Formats: sequence, structure tokens, C-alpha cells
Amino acid sequence: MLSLLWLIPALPAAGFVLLVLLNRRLGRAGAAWIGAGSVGLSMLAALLVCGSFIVSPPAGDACRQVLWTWMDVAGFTPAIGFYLDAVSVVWVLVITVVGFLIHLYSTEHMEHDEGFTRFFTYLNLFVFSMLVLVLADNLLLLYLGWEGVGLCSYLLIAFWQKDPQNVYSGRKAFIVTRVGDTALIAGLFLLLTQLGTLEIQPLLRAAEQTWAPDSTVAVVAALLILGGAVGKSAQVPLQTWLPDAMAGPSPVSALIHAATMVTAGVYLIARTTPLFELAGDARLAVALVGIVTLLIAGFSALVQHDLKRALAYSTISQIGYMILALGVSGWEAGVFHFGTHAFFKALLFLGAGVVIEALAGEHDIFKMGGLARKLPAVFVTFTVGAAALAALPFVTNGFYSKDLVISTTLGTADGNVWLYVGSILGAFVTTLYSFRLVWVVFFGEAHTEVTRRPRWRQTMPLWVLAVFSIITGFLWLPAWIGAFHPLEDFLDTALPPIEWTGRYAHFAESAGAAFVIILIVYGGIFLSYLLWVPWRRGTHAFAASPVVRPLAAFWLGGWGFDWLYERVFVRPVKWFAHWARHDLVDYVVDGIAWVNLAGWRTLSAGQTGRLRSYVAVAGFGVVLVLAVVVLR
Amino acid sequence: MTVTWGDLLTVSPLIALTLAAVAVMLAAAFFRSHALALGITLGGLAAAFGTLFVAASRAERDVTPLVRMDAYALLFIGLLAAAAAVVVLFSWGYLDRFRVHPEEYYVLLLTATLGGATLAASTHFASFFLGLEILSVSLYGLIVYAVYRDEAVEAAVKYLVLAGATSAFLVFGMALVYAQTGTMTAAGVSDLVAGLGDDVVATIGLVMLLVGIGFKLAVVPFHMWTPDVYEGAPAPVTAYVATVSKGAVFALLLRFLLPVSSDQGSTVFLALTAVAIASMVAGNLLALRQDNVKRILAYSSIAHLGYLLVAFLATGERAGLAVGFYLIAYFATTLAAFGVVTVLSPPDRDADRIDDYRGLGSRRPVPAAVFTVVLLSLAGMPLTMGFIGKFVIVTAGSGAALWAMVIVLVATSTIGLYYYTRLIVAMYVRRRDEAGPAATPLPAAPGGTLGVSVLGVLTLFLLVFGVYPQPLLRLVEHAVSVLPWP
Amino acid sequence: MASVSLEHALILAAILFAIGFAGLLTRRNLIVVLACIEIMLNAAGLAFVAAGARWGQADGQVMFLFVLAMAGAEVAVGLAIAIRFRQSLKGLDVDDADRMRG
Amino acid sequence: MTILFYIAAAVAVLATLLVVTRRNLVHALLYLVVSLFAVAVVFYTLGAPFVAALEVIVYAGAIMMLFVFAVMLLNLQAASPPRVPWTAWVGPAVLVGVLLAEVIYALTIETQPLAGAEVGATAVSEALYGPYVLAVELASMLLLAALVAATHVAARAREDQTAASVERGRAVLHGQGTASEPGVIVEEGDA
Repeated sequence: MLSLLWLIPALPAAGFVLLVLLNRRLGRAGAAWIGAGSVGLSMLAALLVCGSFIVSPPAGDACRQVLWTWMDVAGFTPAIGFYLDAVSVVWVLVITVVGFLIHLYSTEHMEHDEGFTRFFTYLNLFVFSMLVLVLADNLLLLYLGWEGVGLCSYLLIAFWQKDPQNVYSGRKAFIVTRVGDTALIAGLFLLLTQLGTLEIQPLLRAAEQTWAPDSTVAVVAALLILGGAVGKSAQVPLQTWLPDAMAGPSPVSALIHAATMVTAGVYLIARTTPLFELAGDARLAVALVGIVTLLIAGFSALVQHDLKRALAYSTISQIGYMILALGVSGWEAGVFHFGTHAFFKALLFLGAGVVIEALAGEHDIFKMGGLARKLPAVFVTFTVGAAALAALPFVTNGFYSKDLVISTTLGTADGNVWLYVGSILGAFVTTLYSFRLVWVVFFGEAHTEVTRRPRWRQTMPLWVLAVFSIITGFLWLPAWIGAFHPLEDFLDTALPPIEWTGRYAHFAESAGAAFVIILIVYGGIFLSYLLWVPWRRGTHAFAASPVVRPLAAFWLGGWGFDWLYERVFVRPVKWFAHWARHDLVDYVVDGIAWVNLAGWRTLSAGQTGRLRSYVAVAGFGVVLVLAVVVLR
Repeated sequence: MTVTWGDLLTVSPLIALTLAAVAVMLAAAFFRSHALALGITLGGLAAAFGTLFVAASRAERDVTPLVRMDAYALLFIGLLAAAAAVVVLFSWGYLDRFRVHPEEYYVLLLTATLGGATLAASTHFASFFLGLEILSVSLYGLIVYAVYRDEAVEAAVKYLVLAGATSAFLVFGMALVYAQTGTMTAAGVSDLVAGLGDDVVATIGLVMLLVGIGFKLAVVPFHMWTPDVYEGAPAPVTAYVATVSKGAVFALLLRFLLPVSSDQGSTVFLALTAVAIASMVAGNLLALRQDNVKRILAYSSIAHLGYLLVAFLATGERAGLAVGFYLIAYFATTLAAFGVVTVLSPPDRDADRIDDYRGLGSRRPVPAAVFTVVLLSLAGMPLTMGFIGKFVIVTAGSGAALWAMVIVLVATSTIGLYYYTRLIVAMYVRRRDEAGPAATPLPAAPGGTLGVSVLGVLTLFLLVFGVYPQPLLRLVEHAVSVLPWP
Repeated sequence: MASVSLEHALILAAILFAIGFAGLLTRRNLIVVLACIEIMLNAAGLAFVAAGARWGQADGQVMFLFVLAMAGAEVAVGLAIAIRFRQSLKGLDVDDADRMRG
Repeated sequence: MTILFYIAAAVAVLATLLVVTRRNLVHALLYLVVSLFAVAVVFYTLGAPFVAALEVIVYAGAIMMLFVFAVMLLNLQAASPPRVPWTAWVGPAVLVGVLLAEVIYALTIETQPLAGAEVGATAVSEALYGPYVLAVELASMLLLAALVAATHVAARAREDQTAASVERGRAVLHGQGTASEPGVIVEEGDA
């Protein structure tokens, strides 16, 4: 059964080729069948292969399948080969299952779009590239998939090209992630030149054998890989592209910019775990990137008006959790949170897609409202998703994974109190903004008429994802609930287990720590209810007021929260919102573009068309070189 | 020293090209026919290609001190002949619209290829110089072939004056080297380079010699003519200028100046480093917001020759492999790119404005798809030959620790991505202010079937060897292994 | 006979070469530009003859012959193009040939 | 002999300077002939009588003849560009001066003797038809290419003598005129 591994990426690839070749000869139905069908078959293949992998693990708990040797240059022989272990199993299952559901959803969501076939062409290419990325057995093939998903992301963000703003967003995504890609490519060459191979497993073994722990070269290599991950996974300081990426259709946001592609950075770090184990400083950097990102993005999410932008910031924030977990050596916790997040975040985006569709393209949450009765299916599933995002205790998968992540920030040797407190704060903010969406969108007065209701191809994926958003959490129960953790056992075959050796490990693992989170979550949900249901007007006034202090003092004075609230909450939010709006990173990108354009202008002006100036330039060059010759 | 029958067999590819040129000319004297000229030309090129195997079956040998027919020379002669054949196939439909007698065109194409082939096999200043001049003089005629076009005349004047002037530099440099060392052979020049030390006169000679080479390669600061000539020359000729003339000179560069890379502190090495970096930067920047497709390709070719110089400056056989493979990839992509321009060109001008390409994806899907693959390959996207080419260069460059150049290469490739995607976007994305296809739609170019099928073959070549480059890599490796690597 | 040193012959060649190059940079008349190229080529040929004389070999003179052939070829095509240039631009000013730029 | 070299060298330099500075085209070309004669003498003093003769016959004779033909053919005097002001010489003079200084400096670092033996026509011929025999064949192809190219351009140019015929040709190319047979359109314009 494992020999069918190649089929998993080959099927979407075949779908892509068919869609390209047949293009206009296919009707919408044909394109839908090929587009969604190829991914569906790929999902079946993935279930078969991964199922047999889980049931009867191959020797060494991994299987490798080499199709052919790509090239043989200077002793460097990258193979077109696939590698399946526990980590890639998790990703492959998520990609194919979520991918198929989103394809199905898209057949209805995009049915009146003139670019229907084009959409599925890109989407199939994306699934293929993503599968290549996670199945690659060498870093070069991985990079191939890495660039492929980047290209698809660009094409799909700019899918509605008639609006130049969308094209701009696509380009921004492409360019910003390119910054990370450059770091990654540099990292790959460093690894290649230092270790002589890019084949992942031999490379990691070689790194362990040749590099001393915390040696500079290991740290640099790990940091360069982190650079690539930061770009792709929209982490600080390269996070700015993701909110703009919401210009694409909602299924794209769900599949690419929530569930799969943006977690490629998490995958990359998890895949190169031994490298990061060698580099303590790099791990610290990973953790810092994670914690800073999750806080910044969390606060940003809190003040967004655009439904999809709010979800985008929450994605950034949740990936921040995954990265944070990796940074404190909670490798498996990061992977777990990836798995749960993929389901509930895809669910949220798909739900948002239905809502936006139902309201004829309205994105502003304050123009929605009262949708609970009109779109009950969406309401229920969206609430499940939001609850999972907020880590509602016991019944959602988000609770189990986030609890594990937060515990690791305290419980492992790399963890510390500050990271713990930060991640708790982040969890609190998460509950605020996730339920804010629920209250504002589904409760209160209706501001916009519902013009369209979803049919089964849209609601079915929502229900399935909602179910997954609940049950996948039970794959890894915390120790104080019971000893049921099949996922942990499975991941142990590929990743180092979490070692509870930190100073506060005992507390972190206990029910006490979970109790803190439970408290935070319930408190957050309750507070968000108060803020956006009964006190909504006050909250608005409060947020809008330029001089918050007197109002806040009067309004919240009796509670004693006013002072804390203003200092810890409003000001930083405003500051963060301001910061995020001005996008410091944009200036850097614009600056690079400006320098290039200035170079073009100068050089182009030199191309006068005049022969004599051409001769003069050549003569000047010769004189210069000869001067060096003579003077040396 | 006498030339034996065996020697003649060894140089039979060169003889085939010569005879074909004479045959086309004689045939045209009696019977003016485009098809006949095309047939003889293709036959001549096929004969040159076929006789490569005759030459290969004989032990590699020097025929007089002037030429050496080894695997290296044969590979490049084959490449040049194949490229010339592709240009000929593109020219068929193009010249048919051209309304001037096409026969001389084929004579000049064959003599130019002879010049290039001579360069590839050259081991002596005399064959170097003559090969270069045969190439140049034939190109003057080819560039100005559409004599009724003012741009063609302008381009030809620029090319002629600059080629003449740089040839003078070249000869002066050769004379200085000869005056200083008494040698004119490739081996002698290589020895000289290897033990150059601080021989100022010989270094000046080498630098002046490099002026002539640099002009043909169109690297900074000898690049200024490139966009004008590319724009003014007929599209198939531009393809020829961009590939055959550069490839032949690069083959020669490796043969004469191989040891330059062994001393990274020498003046010549530093000068070439500066040239490579300047070419990568200037070429990519100049193309940035250019609106003429031929000029974009001209500027990008400057950058690509910069990349090739990086490969040349890396040490060892890996560098040879990089040069050889990258050249083949560059040939295929460039030929296909100008092939697209050729196929789309209406009778009165070349399809070189970016506006001509707007909405091409829907009007002419096949050329548009080919152009997309070509541009992706030029940008170095994986699964195309361009990527493998860039990859072998970067491995060669980092293997020789040429970090500055490798970094510039990677950084400027990113700039390149901008204008390549700009073209792709122009072909597939319709702007909002644009009602239908291009405001002045390009008249349909008739008789492009042959050209389009050749384009298909080239695209397949780019993709197949992008996914499975192994056979080509082995071939190049075998060919460059005969050079005297340090 | 031997009292002329190689340097002086080469310096003469360099001077002639430089004058030709200066003319190339300055003059705008296409015919004069072609003449300047001839001067440069001739100077390079002179350098070759001098170099051949240093080694007492015929090779320098042989190379001069090839330079001569090349100069002839260059001038033949150059003047033909110059005739066409005059028709196209109504003059011989090479600075007028700047319609393609940028 | 030495003195002859220096006199000829001085004449060559002077004449060449005049070539590039004279405005009158015919004068400039005549100075070029003088310069070439002087270089021929230099060749003679360098022990190369064969190329000295060729310099006179081919360069000063044949190639210069081409120039004169071109001048006569086109009435170039009338088409000459405006006079070059002396300021235009400053930049090129500096650039070239530096170039020259570099080369001369390098050449005077060490002194090399000349072989001193005359290399006559026989030796040159033996070399030419010995090791250089392929080069001679290549040179013939070079001349062939030049011939074909020049013929093509010049023939077209002659046919297009008048601007009107060019315009007619264009009109036909753009499909406004009558195209009877592809390949001979431009000739048709003259007929």
C-alpha cells in the first residue's frame, strides 16, 4: 500500500494538467469534476497510504520512495523522491482532507465566477505543490514545492485581477515571502556546502555528527531556515502580507492562507528538528518570533472591522503559537496545534465565505448582525470554530492543543515564565476577538439583508469540519484527564518527545495549569459578551474616544479595571493598530523597489542611442581596468 | 606542415558549412528560389551536424596549430549548428513576408555559423581573429538585411562601428601578447595566464583582448549596443546574435583563458569579477520598466552573460559543466523567446511592443504558453532548464567561494523576476481600462505553422531537460573534461 | 637595423591607435568614423608586425595580412551601409542615429 | 635606418592627427593615404618589406579607393555633419591620453631587442601556406561574406535611390499598393 505514495501528489498534478490542456473545452461541470475529483481521489489515496502506515508502520517508522534522480552535479544528487513519516502523515492527511472539502465547497462558492476553470487549475496546482513540499525527501524538492505554493498563492490572491488592488495584494504577498525565501535559499546552500547533501535525513544525521551543539554554523543555518519559515508563515516581521492576502476568494483564504500553506514554515522547522536541537540561540529566536507574533496579531485581530482580516490576524496569531511551541522544544505540541488549527480555521473561513456571499459581498462585521436565525447552519458551525479558536475547554480541539502549547512554554527546559504569561495573555485576547466575531456577526440587529442561502456543497464541508474541530482534540488528552494520547505516541516515532524537565514542569503538567487556562477562556468569553452585547455602544464610544481616560474612569471606575484596562489594553491596541496599519516593513519593501527604479532610471537615461557615448563607455571601462593593471 | 585527407575528415563540419554557403550562393546565381536556398541551408547544417560524428569517431587532433577538433569543440559546433537550424526554420515564414530576396540571408547565416564553429574549435589567434570577423561581417549583413527599415540601418551602423573598434582593441591586445611572449596559441595564452604575475604588458594585452570578447558577449561596459541592435535587427537575426555569436565566443573564452579562475587575486580575475557583477546588476535594472520586448530580452541577456561569467570564474570542471549547461539552456530559451517574437511579427514591423502582447493568452494561446515557459525558464523557475542552469552555476560559484558574485546573482535574479512576470501578466491579465484585446491588434502573421511547431519542440526541450537533465549534464561533462583543467 | 627598439615601434602603434580612438570618440561623420577604425586597425597591424620582428618570425606579418583582409571587408560593408545610412537619415551624422534608446 | 623610422613615425603621427581633425573629407582621406605610406616605410624599417608593399597596394591603394568612391558616389561634402567645436575634443583627448599613458608606461618598463633579421616575402608565404593554410581559406570566406553583405546592402540602396521609391515600397508593404509577386516588390517600385 505504501508504494502508492506517489499517487497522492500525482493525482492533483494530473488534474492540473488536464485542466490546462482541456481548459475551454470543459464546461463548468467538467472542471468541477476534474478539479474536486482529483483531490478527492488524492484524499482516498492518502487515507489508504497513511492508514496502512499507521496500522502497520514500516521499518524505521518511515518510508522512502525514489522516482528518479533529478540531476547529478558535483556529487550532489537530489532525487525526485518522497519521504513519509509521522510528521508528513499529519500534514498529508490535513492537506488532502481539508483540501477536498474546500474543493467541494468551491464548486458551489465559485459557480457563477467567470474564472471557474482557472480557479480549479490553480487550486489543483496548489494542492500538488503543497503535497510535494511536505512529502519531499530532500530540501531541494521541498523548495520546489515551497516556490510552487508561493506562486499559487500569488495567482489566487490576485485571482480577481480586474481590481488592481487585488493584483497589488498578490504581488505584495509574493515579494514579502520572497524575502524569506531568499534566506531559505541561502540556508540551503549553507547546508549543502557544509554538509554536502540536501537529502533531509542524511543531512540531519550529518549535522548531528559534525556540528557541536550551539556552534555558530548550526545557529546560522537554523536562523536562515527560520527566515524562510517567517516569510511563509507570516510571522513578525514578515507578517504584513497575510491580511492583504484576503483579497482572494474565501476558499483560497481557508485552504492556503489558513490551513496549509502558511503552516509550511511550521512544517519546515518541525522537519529540521535536529538542526534546531543543535542551536539553542535559534530556538530562542523561534520562541521570541512566536510570542511576539501571537501577541501583536492577537491585538490587531481585536480591532478589525473586516471579517476576513480579523480571521487573518487570528491565523497569524495561532501560527505564532505553533512557532512558539517549536521554540520551546515542544515539537509535538506545535504539530498538534497545526492539526487542530487547520480544521477550525478552515471552518471559520468557509463560514465567513458563506456569510459574505449571503450578504452580497459585505465584509464589515458591523454591517452584519443578527445572522443566527437566518443562517443557522453557519451560525452553529462558525460558533464551533470560534469556540475551538478560543480554546473552549473540554469540547473543542483548540482547547487540547492550545493547552498543550501553553503548558510547554512553562514545562520544558527552554520554557520560562515570561513566555507562559505572554501565551496566556494571547489566549485571553484570542477569546475576546473570536467571540467578538460571533456576537457581532450573529447577534444584535440585522444591518444587511440575506440574499442567498448555502446549499449542501457548502454546508456539508462546514459540518464535517465542525465535527473534526471537536473530535480531533481527543487524540491527545492531557495527563490529568486520562492516559489517552495516540497522536503523541504516533509523533514520537518521528519527533523528540516533549520533555517535562523545566523548573515549573510539575505545575505545567498538572490540572492547575489547565485550570488557569479554563478560567482565562471563560473569563474572556464572558468579557467579550459584555463588551459587544450589552455594553456595545459603550465599547464603541470608548474605543473611538480620543481621550479615553475620563470616560473609562467614569464607565469602568467602580470595577477597578479602568486603570489596568487603559494601560494594558487600549493604548497598546491603538499603538499596535497604528503600527500594523503603517506597516514598517512596507517601507523597507518600497525602499528596495525605489532603489531599483532609481537604478533603472539612471541606467536607462545612459542608453542615449548615441554611438559615440557607447564607444566612450567602453573606452572608459578599458581605461579604468588598465589603470588598475598599471598601478598594481 | 601539410594537411592530410585525415585532417580534412576531422574538420569536415567546417567544410560542410563552407560548401553549403557556396552552394546557396551558386544556386541563387542561377535559380532564385527561397525553398531551394532553405533546403540547401538546412542540408548544410544537417551535414555539419552529421559530420560531427565522423569527426568524433577520429581521435581528437589538432589540424595545423589553428584548430583542434576535440569533444569540446564538437559539442559547441553541434550546438551552434542546431541553433542556426532553428533560426533558419523561424526565418522561413518571416522572410516570406519580408519582400526582399532571401537567398543572401542564408549565405550569410551559413558563413556566420562557420565563423562561430571556427571560434569553438580555435586554438590560435589567427583562427580566433578570423572566426570572429567572419561572424561579425556576416552579422553586419544580417542585421541590416531588411534594408528598407530605418531601424535596421541604425542598428547595423552601431554594431559595425563598435565591432570594428573592439576588433582593433582585440588585435592590438593579441599583438601585445605576442610581442611579450612570442606565442599565439591557446595553450601558450593559458600558460601565460597561469604564470602571469606582474607582467604588465602581457596583462594589458589580455585586457585589450578581453575588450573584443566582451563586446561580442555584450557584458558591461561593452553592452550599450545590445538593446539597439536587438531592436533594429529582424527578429530571427536577433535570436542568432543573442545565441550563436555569444555562445561561440564563450566557448573560445574557456579554451583560451581557462586558468584565469585559478588565481583569484589576479587583475584579470578582478576585472572579470567587476564585469560580471556590473552585468548582472545593470542588465536586470535596465530591463526593469522597459516596454519593448526585444529590448527587455536584450537587457536580460546582458544579465545572463553576467551569470555565465560567474560560472566561468569558478574553478574546475564544475565550472565547465555550469558554463556548458547554462549556455545550452540559454540557447533554447533565447531562441524560443525570439521565435515567439518572429511568429507574431506582421510583415511591416516586429512584434516587439509590450502592448502587442496584452491579452495574447486568449488570442494566440500557444505562443503565449511558450513565451510563459520561456520567461519562467529565464527567471530560473524550477522544472525548467533555466533553473538547473542557475543551480549548477550557483553550486560552481559557491564551490569556488565566489560569495560576492553568488549573492549578487541571487539578488539580481529576484529583480529579474519582476520584469519576467510583468510580461506574463501582460499576456494573461486584462487591465480594467482595457475594453478588448490590444488597442491596435497585431495583424495575424501568416504562415507561422512551421515556426509554432519549432516553438513547441523548444518548449518541450526546456521542460524535459528541466525535469530530467541528467543526460545533458553527462554530455556536457564529457565534453568539457577534455579541456586542460588545472 | 636593430637599432629601432621594439618599444618605440609599439609606442608608435599605440599613438596611432589612440589618435584613431580619439577620432572615433569625437567625429560625427560616418565616413570619418570608418576611417578612424581603419587607423586603429592599421595601428594594431603595425603592432603585430613589430611583434613579429621581435621574434624574427613571419607570424606577425601573416597576422597583419589577415587584419588587412578584415579591414577591407569591414570597409566594404561599412561603406555600403553608409550609403543606405545617408538615404535613411538624410545625412552622415552618427549622432542622428538615436531613434532607438532607453 | 633608425632615423628613417623616426621620420616616418613622425610623419605618420602628424598625418593621422590631420586625418581625424580635418573637416574637409577629401583632405582627411588624402592625409590618411599619407599616413599609410608612412606606416609602410615603418614596416620596411622593421624588416618587413612584404607587408610594406602590401600596405601601399592594398591599404593605400584598394581600401582608400573604396573610400574615395563612396565620397564621389554620395556627394558627401553636402551631407557632412556640422563642424566639431574644439571643446568636443577635451573629453576624448583626456580619455585617450590616459589610455596612451598607461600603455606607454607599461611598454617602457623593460626594453626588448628586435630580432634584427629581415623576414621576407618567401618566409611569409611559407608560413601562409604552411601552418596558416586554413586561415587563408577562412579569410576567403571572410571576404565572401563581406562581398555578399555589401552587395545586398548596396544593391538595395541603389534601387532605393530616391525617397519616393522607398515610400512606394512601403506603401506596397503595407498593402496599400499593388503587390503582384512577393519578393520583387521593391524593384517594382522603380519600374
